[in-house]
Amino acid sequence: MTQPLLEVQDLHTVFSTKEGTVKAVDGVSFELHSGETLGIVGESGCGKSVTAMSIMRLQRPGRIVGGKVMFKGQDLTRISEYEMREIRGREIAMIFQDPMTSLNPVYRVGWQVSEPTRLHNGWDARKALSSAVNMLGRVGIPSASARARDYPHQFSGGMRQRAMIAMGLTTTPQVLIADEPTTALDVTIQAQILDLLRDVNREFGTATILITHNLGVVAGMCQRLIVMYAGKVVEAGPTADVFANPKHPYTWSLLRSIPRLDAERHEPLKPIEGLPPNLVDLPSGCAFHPRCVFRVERCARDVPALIQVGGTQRAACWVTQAGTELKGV
Amino acid sequence: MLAKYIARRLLASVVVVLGVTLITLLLMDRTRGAYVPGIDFNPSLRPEDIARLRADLGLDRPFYEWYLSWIWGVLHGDFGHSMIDGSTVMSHIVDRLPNTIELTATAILIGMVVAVPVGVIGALRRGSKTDHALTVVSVAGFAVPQFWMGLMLILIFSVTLEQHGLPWLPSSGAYSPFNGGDVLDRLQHLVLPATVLSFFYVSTWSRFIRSSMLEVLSQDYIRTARAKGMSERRVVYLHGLRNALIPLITLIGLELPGLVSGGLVVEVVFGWPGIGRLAFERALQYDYSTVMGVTFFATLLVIAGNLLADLLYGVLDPRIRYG
Amino acid sequence: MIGPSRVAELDMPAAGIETGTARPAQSYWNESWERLRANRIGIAAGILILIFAVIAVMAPLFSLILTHYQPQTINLDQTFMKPGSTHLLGSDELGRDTLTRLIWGARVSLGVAFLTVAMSLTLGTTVGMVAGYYGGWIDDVLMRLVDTVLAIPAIFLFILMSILFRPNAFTLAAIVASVGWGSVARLVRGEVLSVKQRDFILATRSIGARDTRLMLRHLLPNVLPVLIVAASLGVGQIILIEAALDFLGLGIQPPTPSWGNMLTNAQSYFFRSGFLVALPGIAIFVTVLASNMFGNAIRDAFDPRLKS
Amino acid sequence: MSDTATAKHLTRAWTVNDPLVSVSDLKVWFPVASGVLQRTVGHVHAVDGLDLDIMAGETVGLVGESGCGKSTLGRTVIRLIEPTAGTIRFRGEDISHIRGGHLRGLRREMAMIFQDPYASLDPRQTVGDIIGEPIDVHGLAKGKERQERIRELLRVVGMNPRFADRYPHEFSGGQRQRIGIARALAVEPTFIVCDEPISALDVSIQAQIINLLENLQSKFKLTYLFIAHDLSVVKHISNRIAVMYLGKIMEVAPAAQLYRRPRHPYTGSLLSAIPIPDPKVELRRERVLLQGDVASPVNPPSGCRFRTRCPRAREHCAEEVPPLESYGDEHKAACFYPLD
Repeated sequence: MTQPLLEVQDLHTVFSTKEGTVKAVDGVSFELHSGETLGIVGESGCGKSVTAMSIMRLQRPGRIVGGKVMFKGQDLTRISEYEMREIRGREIAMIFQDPMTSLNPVYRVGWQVSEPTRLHNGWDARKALSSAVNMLGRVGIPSASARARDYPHQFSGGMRQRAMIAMGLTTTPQVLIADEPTTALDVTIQAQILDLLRDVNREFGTATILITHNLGVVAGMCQRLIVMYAGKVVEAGPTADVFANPKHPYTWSLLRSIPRLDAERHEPLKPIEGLPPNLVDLPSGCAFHPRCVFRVERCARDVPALIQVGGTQRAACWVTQAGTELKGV
Repeated sequence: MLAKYIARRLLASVVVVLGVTLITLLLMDRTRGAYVPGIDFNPSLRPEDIARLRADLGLDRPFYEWYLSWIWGVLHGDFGHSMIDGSTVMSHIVDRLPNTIELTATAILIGMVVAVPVGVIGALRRGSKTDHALTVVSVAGFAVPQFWMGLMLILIFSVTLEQHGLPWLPSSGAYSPFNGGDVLDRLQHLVLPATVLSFFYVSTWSRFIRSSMLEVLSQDYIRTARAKGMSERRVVYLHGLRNALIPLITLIGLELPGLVSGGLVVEVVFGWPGIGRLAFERALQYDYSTVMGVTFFATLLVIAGNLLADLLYGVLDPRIRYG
Repeated sequence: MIGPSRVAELDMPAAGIETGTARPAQSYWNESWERLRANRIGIAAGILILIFAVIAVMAPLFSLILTHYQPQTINLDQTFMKPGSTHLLGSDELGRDTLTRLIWGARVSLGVAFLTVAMSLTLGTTVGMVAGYYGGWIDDVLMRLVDTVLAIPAIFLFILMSILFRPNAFTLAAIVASVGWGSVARLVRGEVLSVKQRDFILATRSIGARDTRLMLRHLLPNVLPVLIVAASLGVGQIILIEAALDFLGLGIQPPTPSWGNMLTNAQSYFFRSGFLVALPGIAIFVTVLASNMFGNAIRDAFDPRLKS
Repeated sequence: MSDTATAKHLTRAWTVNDPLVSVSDLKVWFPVASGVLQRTVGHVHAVDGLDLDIMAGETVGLVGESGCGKSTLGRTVIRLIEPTAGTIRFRGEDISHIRGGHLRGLRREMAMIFQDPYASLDPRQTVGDIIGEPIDVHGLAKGKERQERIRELLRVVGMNPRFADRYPHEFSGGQRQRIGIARALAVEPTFIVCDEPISALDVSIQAQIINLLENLQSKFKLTYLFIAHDLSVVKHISNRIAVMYLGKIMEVAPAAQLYRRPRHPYTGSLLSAIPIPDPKVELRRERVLLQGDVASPVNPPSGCRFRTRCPRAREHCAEEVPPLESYGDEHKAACFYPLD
């Protein structure tokens, strides 16, 4: 395989709280290849957003305490703040969950969308604006030159998210990080935005990291995915294989717990019992073991590493690493 | 529609103006008893003269009649004559108002120029020694009685300096600065009272900007700005400050009524010939018409201040629409 | 005021229920209290206010056993004394003991402040809550009234009312409160409007609760933190207002001592005795400072998000 | 929890075969004020001429995008919002405008579960007080009996009874939602409006709550109006589903049939927009992408409200409002050019 575009190696990010240190990202590693869409899946508080913010070094007040983020031969965790600013918005762009609050309410949309090129490419206001208008049109905003003069509150939620995407694309970045880009939107608008992200990936060849809690979104968008739980990657692999044959009990249980639109008969759901762990006070061993139906004695004692299980996947689970198949209980 | 919005606000204001003037008149009417304004200056008046005076001033009529005729006058631009010295109320107000505006505008200006950077620095260096020091100063600023601070400044900068033969600042005597005295003289008189007034504004506003700035810096669009690769300076001043300053507008708009009430103590301490002092002195003498005139203008100021603040808000914050 | 009793009520475990073993029940009030306790400056300010209040209440006792003077005892042989063994903090132009007068002045100044705050809060909370809860024309009428009260240049009202009532501590408090309730009403209304939006109000309505229950059991406790902060900051403000009124000759009339009129009176003797000017000024400054700092500390404790 | 047959003054000539809740031609309009005198210049047509029957013991799912009026409908049905026009019947009795004690009596029959488990519990009350409040309001129990009831309710929703003296903020979203459900059950209702009860919860918790709601339904013979924007959840839990768009019902059908054979183009595109957690299915699906955004509920489009985004719209759609037409077997859709 070719050299990955972005490589996260054993990343650790912590937050200091009154109750103690929270290891929000606890040894996360993954690779992103050019042109691909990688999904990061997990529930709220699993560390998926902090991982993304750490790549951009915007994780404040959290601190990166270990690991590397290799991008084009340099480690993003070591370069100066000035060098990092040159990467943000230029080489790696980011869009956020809530398009309602992610745009500055007091500046016109066109001005905000043209800001990255003015800043990074040194374009004058006119050139930057005309390129911004062009980009707004390409992401599907009708009569873009007129809408560029609007303020964000005059846009609907879907339109704002399109504007955010346009803002990210004006500098033709190599990586786009989309942090729950459709969570705040209605399903029909979500479908539009996902469609747009697919087009962006195809047209611009932008490698995308798609962070979401929605397994359906990942299934339709990503070639590969990683599943996170309590700050760690518990499973990683090609999307098709992970869905067809999950190698971590968390992934396995999650897939069985959500109702499917195409289910033929009404069967009771099989929920994951218990609660997501308290990050200040994690269970010993595998953090998922108290909720795991497959747990063995060792799970409470030792933390499993993320290693190859089966042909294409990696999983951090003592049970599957020992060769046991995950089957209905 | 902006015009409609203003019209609606003004309509609501009419009720407020009527309410305020009526309450003021009622209070004066209750307190006055049988006292006839101006009587102190003429001990030789005979009872029939007093009766004539009462009739002249309209004091023999019940208060509502007096009020209605006063309203009638105001609608025709006539605020009547002072009951003490007979000159028109308007001439008093025209005489005093510019002085008050000169003092307050200076204080507000100084207040803003100092408070904004102080507040921003406090927010950016939150928890640092600088922040703590600024906090202590501004919290102390709330706690000093204005008149006491005025007296202390006079003691130090006028009295003591003069005693030691050093250049000193005048403590009072700024009479009619628009006619007598040159610009330099006027500025000299302005320094002490403006300092006292602006000290209070700086204390209030810097705290306000600090917390408003902290709030803004935690917003999602600040994160967006950082993700675009902007320098921290650009993030703070271009994307943060404008949003943080918007709420300050309301606060300053609310300060306009301070022209009369808030500045009064300072005007008295420094013998500043402002409108607050005029109202204070005339209220003590039951000069109905002058007090009513000043009340009227003061209330208009309150209303104008609030309206202006809301309109400015709309200019600065595109989300606000008037309808 | 209302605070402590509510806290006690909420802290008590409901009868007949076993308490959890995992960790003790942490109420909102408990947590706020913990945060407040951690703020040493805030606690010190609170204790200082408490000490002043105790001194004010016990003024007669103090003048008997500590200073051995009455506040209005004139002794023309001992005018303008420096602080010393005869007069611990000196004496004024009529030979009255400064410390005694400061202690009795605390009674007036703090008394007026607490009384005013209590009155403004009671009236303002009622009006604000009714206006915010019912909305519609009731809100329109009440808020127009509040606008009017707030638009009156307060100083006229004070002037006219002090002439009308010849103020003692009680009437002075009533006069200041007659303006002060307006801003409390606005504050409470704004708070009620925002709490009203929250689903638990709808949930309470959905089970058939009456308006009074909603207001007293749900809105009031949720507005209370704001009120406590307003009360604490209000004490400081009102001490300043009262001092300013005394300075203008509209407040507490001599010979009854208040910090404000002591300060005003001392102006004339500026150069003969600096202590006479400094002491009441310091008393006012320290009390207002403490009240503001305590207010800020309470705000931080209740709303950690806004913590400074 | 067994004696559901306590004083019910509401029963008249109603039989179990009639709908428990029946809504006909319901309108809920909110005024939009403007101008110098704040005159009403228009209305938000949140619910605009809507008919819906809910049979005892069934779950009717209500889906639609944000702003379509589904929450307003739910709140109006249990009389938390005053209807502008139309009637709401409960057990055959017109409850559209009842007040006072009569309305309070009704509050024992109906309850609501809210979306946001953080906002729907008073942070200043203990869990016991929250669950006990309906009991106090209706004077259902006092003292020891009241405490026993609270503990029983906590047990029923799968929580430790010892939690009664804790405060809401000590609990996670899923636990809070259980507390909200216990509060709803405290009046022993027959009908519960569930307003997006799981959309604020973590994925791994959602199934717990869905299963709990299903268990409670069979245990206490509850009737649900289940509001959600997630069609897969609605399809799982509902017997019948009603699809709303801009204040009107576009289609109503038994759950399985709605998925298998949607008639209304809106339903069709809604179904195709929902991602299915299976790459094999997801990558092969055909999508009907809707253009643009939902129109304004202040000035809804003439004729069919969906026509501005509808791929099948023709001239006729702008001229006349399509009525709900039957496609057999409780399946109705309001479209002139339905999918086949």
